[in-house]
Amino acid sequence: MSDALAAHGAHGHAHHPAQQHHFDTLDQQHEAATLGMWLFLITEVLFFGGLFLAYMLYRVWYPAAWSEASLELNVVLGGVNTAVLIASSLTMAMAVRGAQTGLRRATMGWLVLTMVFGLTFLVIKYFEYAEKIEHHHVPGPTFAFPGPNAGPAEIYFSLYFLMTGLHATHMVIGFGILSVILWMAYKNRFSPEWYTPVEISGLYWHFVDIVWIFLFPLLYLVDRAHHFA
Amino acid sequence: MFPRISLFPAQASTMAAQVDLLYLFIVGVTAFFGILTTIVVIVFAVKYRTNDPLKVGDRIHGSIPLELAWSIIPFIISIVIFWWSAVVFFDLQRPPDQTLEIYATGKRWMWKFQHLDGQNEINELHVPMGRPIKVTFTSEDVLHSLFFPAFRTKADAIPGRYSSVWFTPTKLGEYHLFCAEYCGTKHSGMIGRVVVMEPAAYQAWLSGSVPGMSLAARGERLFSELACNTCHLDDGRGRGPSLVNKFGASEQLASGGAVPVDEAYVRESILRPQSKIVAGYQPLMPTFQGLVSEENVMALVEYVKSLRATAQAAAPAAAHAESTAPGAPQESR
Amino acid sequence: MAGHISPKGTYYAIFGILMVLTLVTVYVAYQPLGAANFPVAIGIAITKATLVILFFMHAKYSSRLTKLFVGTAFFFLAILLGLSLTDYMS
Amino acid sequence: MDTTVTAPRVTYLNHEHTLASWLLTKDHKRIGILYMIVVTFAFFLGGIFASLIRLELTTPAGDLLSADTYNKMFTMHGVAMVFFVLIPAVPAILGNFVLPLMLGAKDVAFPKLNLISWYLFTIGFLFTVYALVAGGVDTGWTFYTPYSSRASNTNVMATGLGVFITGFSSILTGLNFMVTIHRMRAPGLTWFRLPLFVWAVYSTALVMILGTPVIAITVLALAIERFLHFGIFDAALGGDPVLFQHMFWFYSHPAVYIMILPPMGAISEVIAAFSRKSIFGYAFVAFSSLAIAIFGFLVWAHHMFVSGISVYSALVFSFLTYAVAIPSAVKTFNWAATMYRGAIWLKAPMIWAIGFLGLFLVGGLTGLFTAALGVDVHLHDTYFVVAHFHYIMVGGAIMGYFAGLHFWWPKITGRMYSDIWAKVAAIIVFTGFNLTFGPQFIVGYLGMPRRYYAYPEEFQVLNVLSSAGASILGLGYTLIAIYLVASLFKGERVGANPWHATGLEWTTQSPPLPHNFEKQPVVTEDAYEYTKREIKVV
Ligand code: HEA
Ligand code: HEA
Ligand code: HEC
Ligand code: CUA
Ligand SMILES: [Cu+2]
Repeated sequence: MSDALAAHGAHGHAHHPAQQHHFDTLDQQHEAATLGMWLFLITEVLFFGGLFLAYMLYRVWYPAAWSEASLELNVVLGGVNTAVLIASSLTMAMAVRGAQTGLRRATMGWLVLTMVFGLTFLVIKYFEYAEKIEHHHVPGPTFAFPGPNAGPAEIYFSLYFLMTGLHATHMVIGFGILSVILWMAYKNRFSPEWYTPVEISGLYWHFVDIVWIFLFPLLYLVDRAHHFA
Repeated sequence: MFPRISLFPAQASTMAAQVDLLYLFIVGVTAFFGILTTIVVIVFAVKYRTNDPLKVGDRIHGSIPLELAWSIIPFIISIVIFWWSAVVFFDLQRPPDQTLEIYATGKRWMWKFQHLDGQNEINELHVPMGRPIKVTFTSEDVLHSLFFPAFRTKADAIPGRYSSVWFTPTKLGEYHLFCAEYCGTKHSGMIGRVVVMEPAAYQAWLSGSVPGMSLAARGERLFSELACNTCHLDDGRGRGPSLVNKFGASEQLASGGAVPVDEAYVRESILRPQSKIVAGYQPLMPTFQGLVSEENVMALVEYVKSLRATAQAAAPAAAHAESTAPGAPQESR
Repeated sequence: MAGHISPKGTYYAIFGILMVLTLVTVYVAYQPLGAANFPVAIGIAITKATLVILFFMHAKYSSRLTKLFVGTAFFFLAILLGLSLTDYMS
Repeated sequence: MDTTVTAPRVTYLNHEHTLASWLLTKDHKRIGILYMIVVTFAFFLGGIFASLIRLELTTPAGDLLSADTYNKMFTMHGVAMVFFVLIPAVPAILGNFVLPLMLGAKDVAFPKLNLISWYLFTIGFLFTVYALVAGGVDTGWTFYTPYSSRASNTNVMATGLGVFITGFSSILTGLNFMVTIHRMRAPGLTWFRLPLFVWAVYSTALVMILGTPVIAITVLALAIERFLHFGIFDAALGGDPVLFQHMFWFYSHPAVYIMILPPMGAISEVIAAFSRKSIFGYAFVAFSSLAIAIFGFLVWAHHMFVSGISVYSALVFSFLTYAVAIPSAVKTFNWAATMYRGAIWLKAPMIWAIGFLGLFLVGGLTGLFTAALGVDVHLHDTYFVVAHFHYIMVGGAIMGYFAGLHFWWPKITGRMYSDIWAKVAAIIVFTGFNLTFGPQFIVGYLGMPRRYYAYPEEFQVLNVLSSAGASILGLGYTLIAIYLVASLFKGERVGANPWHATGLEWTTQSPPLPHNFEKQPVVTEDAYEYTKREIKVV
């Protein structure tokens, strides 16, 4: 850990405006911030992990209900949304790259694109939810599901709404974060010496993408073959 | 002046002595380590004490052999405790063959026991001495736990599942029966007593108490009241499979695979018939969820059990065969 | 600041692979592979996630510590799922 | 402390005075004190609940409180003590205060986040207090479903929300500390020169980051189940109520190590400082903290041996439970060995530390009983378990907290409390404690279930003893409050290093400067090098 050693250089020289007083160098600050974000993402993994546990248990217990309930989901919308999110991850990566290389306009452009994709995702999700509400697939007193597997199917939809709802909440928060980053980019706060906020927002955004990468096959693609082969 | 305080609850079952012995063994081991460490600390604190704030201790940094010794020795001792307690645990979990079956349901805030001959009791349980007894139970609302301190056994009552405890009473008398899992306002009132009687007295009690219909007979009546018998014909020619000789066997499922036909499976077949479909049959059976109480489900289960025309012990014995050998984890729930 | 700057090409390539994998996972889901459907779907998802972590999130170019943390997250997730299954699978 | 010490001119306490300068502070030392205020309040609240519990239990009949009130009492007692006292006590109070000092840093890595954590904590606490004022909550601190999701008609939502929010405070604190330890160490302060308290806090932070999110999602799922009638744990739909227990204990068992690891760290500091010796087996003590943190995640279902888990699973978890006891054993023996041939200065913190050793031993060793499958079937949900965890949490962790608090009090306030009174309090607490919880082992083995507000008469004698002990205990805690507060006004002023201890925190003035050190400290030697150098007397 020689970085900590090296980090404490001589004082007194002019600091970068973004540097906070309790750090010795901008590098130290950058490393602390990225490390902090990674740690936060560990937390997020286990946050969703609890739901994955419930998902796994009931999928094993009720394969039939799982497969029937999953058929109620719209693979086309889900698939398109997957593509949209992956695209937004690309644009986010490009935005970070823009910041790294000091291209302010490019950074802003890619950020805007990312946010547009994010919004698209949420809009599509909105239509999916509306459809579920219409079909009485929201768990609770109004829940209706034909056939004998109504009980476990209700568990499935409970998990569906919890997982995708939590994911969508993360998207909304991510949208808010990116708005701030966009504003900061507009104010020309970033440079090849200092782009940490863009980078750690990117980490967050990619994480949200990864969650969806798992949710899509787990929720939408349960046992489709059985019904269409 | 001083009332006598006993250190152990009554030892009233075959398992109680085993559990107490293990307990005493752990008391011995832990007392040894506890007292040893305490003495060492006190001796050092007294022997090396000083009031001179500038004095320093000797330069000692550690010792690998010591570290290894005090990691490995406690570990070995732990393994001994673990092994012994696992053996006792297996005994506690695996009822012997030929148990006397009793059904129970917990609901806020009482325990209801159903004897095979049809007697019902609330918060009281009469059992004969010397016979292994197995209580199978579930809960109608929240979690409860059926706890017999004198028999050193307990298990949680879980809605949607069957649990069981078993014991062989060895001492006449009345003992506590507690609800050990928190269940709301009168959790501490969900208590009762278990009365261990001479077998003869037990028989007398059975016949003396309200002569009801036997549990299986009640099940049989429900079987026709609920029109189960319209589908489940004994000759197997109905829309549903024949249930004769089903209990204890293993059932082939339409989804592939097999399940043992035990209490939990029969219960599930009644309340969630579609979750497991018997091979060769259509998923026609309607659910009886909400139509039969847990107590009546138990009567139906007992009826299905009673349909075993032949050898009573054949199948369940297989499940309990090596009951004391640890490492045989095929407990079915 | 000494961050790794990936060439644009890398990003586009990863994007392409991710899209292809998405199509593959949908395609495979409709193939009757029986018990293999689930592991294949999860396998593809893990591959995709790994690509995102390594390239988009720059884990490939990050310190050993960062890699360790990523591993930690999934290790403990595996404990949560795996040890719970000792109850449910037996 | 023969010479009169003059107070330093500028300290973190006096450089700003306004209320806003406290409520908006980003100084880790002030934040530590903010935590101390809320936690102390929560402790007295929890203590009042405990007093009512013990008062009710002096007679077998339920006469003082109603059954529902009693149920609310132990629930609120457990929630307050676990989530608002013990989890934050050592890491958030002492950790916040001394961690950056020990590292030679100006602050934690994210000072703003640190303040936000305190606000989240306080808001979570206020939600819980609201739940209390609005009628209480009665699920037990374990919130088991389906009671919590379906049956209870008390303020489960508000309490759950309180726990959820506080959880985030815990996560962010853990994250902050971990980054701080990785990135903010002074030049020369390599990993193996770190004080053991830092290792303990690091391990704790790991548990906070990995475990807390699972309780958060569990409580969230519970709230949604209760409020929106979703059905993840609902047996009526085919759900599994026991799943909740798996998810709850996946956090709550590791959480017990959140509670004990930092006090263990403080004990390492105190024992080394008052034996004037380096810790015996430094590396073993350091790594046993990490081992406890990691293995602590492998044992959660030992709370569920009779909850209907499979026999096979029970075996695995029992075995792993024994495995995780070993690092604790290693620590205990190393502490004892550290005292060997030391120069033991029996000041108040050391007395508290020795008390910790004794009570932690009993608590830990009785964990071996409950971990033993065959015995736990009988012991589960009896007072034996209650006694086990009070020995370890009150006798161990709270004692450890007081050891640490007495150790660093002069650093925090610049003043010394009365050594005599502190020793008297330690002895009162030790005695009262054993009287309170010792009899509970017996009454537990006799079969008295926990969470009972009325009980069979034969248990009365032991319960009366226990209640008597609790009043002595309460007296002891009250005494601490009195002499510590008194020391703020009358206590002798102390210099930088009243204990002649090693460690960077003792090289700066007491109370420290707003930014901790006059100039960046540089470390050139291992921790606890008492024997190698002249100890500077200030
Ligand atoms: C700070 C909190 C804390 C800590 C550190 C511990 C530590 C341990 N706990 Fe405890 N526990 C609780 C808090 C804690 N516990 C709480 C709150 C509950 C109840 C929750 C509820 O239901 O409300 C509980 C319940 C509980 C149970 C469930 C009981 C039941 O409900 O049926 C079990 C079962 O295994 C258990 C075991 C252990 C063990 C083995 C340790 C070990 O880590 C202890 C290790 C320490 C030692 C072993 C002592 C030192 C060692 C030696 C001197 C050497 C000799 C050692 C050997 C021979 C091995 N605990
Ligand atoms: C850190 C954790 C912590 C701490 C410090 C304590 C402290 C105490 N606890 Fe408890 N306790 C728990 C954690 C803790 N507890 C938990 C998790 C449960 C389980 C809850 C559940 O089942 O859901 C529990 C449950 C519990 C029970 C079981 C209730 C039941 O199952 O029915 C009992 C019974 O004796 C008890 C007693 C006490 C006592 C006497 C103290 C004493 O140490 C408290 C002493 C403190 C004071 C008394 C306050 C300070 C002094 C004053 C305010 C002055 C005035 C008072 C007097 C002079 C008396 N606690
Ligand atoms: C409408 C017809 C119908 C009625 C009424 C009916 N069942 Fe069934 N039952 C079936 C069919 C068909 C099956 C086999 C398919 C399946 O497993 O669901 C079955 C299976 C079962 C099984 C599992 C048997 C095995 O071989 O594994 C049990 C036990 C059972 N039923 C009990 C009952 C009881 C008790 C009732 C009345 C309370 C009842 N059934 C009423 C049609 C019926
Ligand atoms: Cu029923 Cu407690
Ligand atoms: Cu535990």
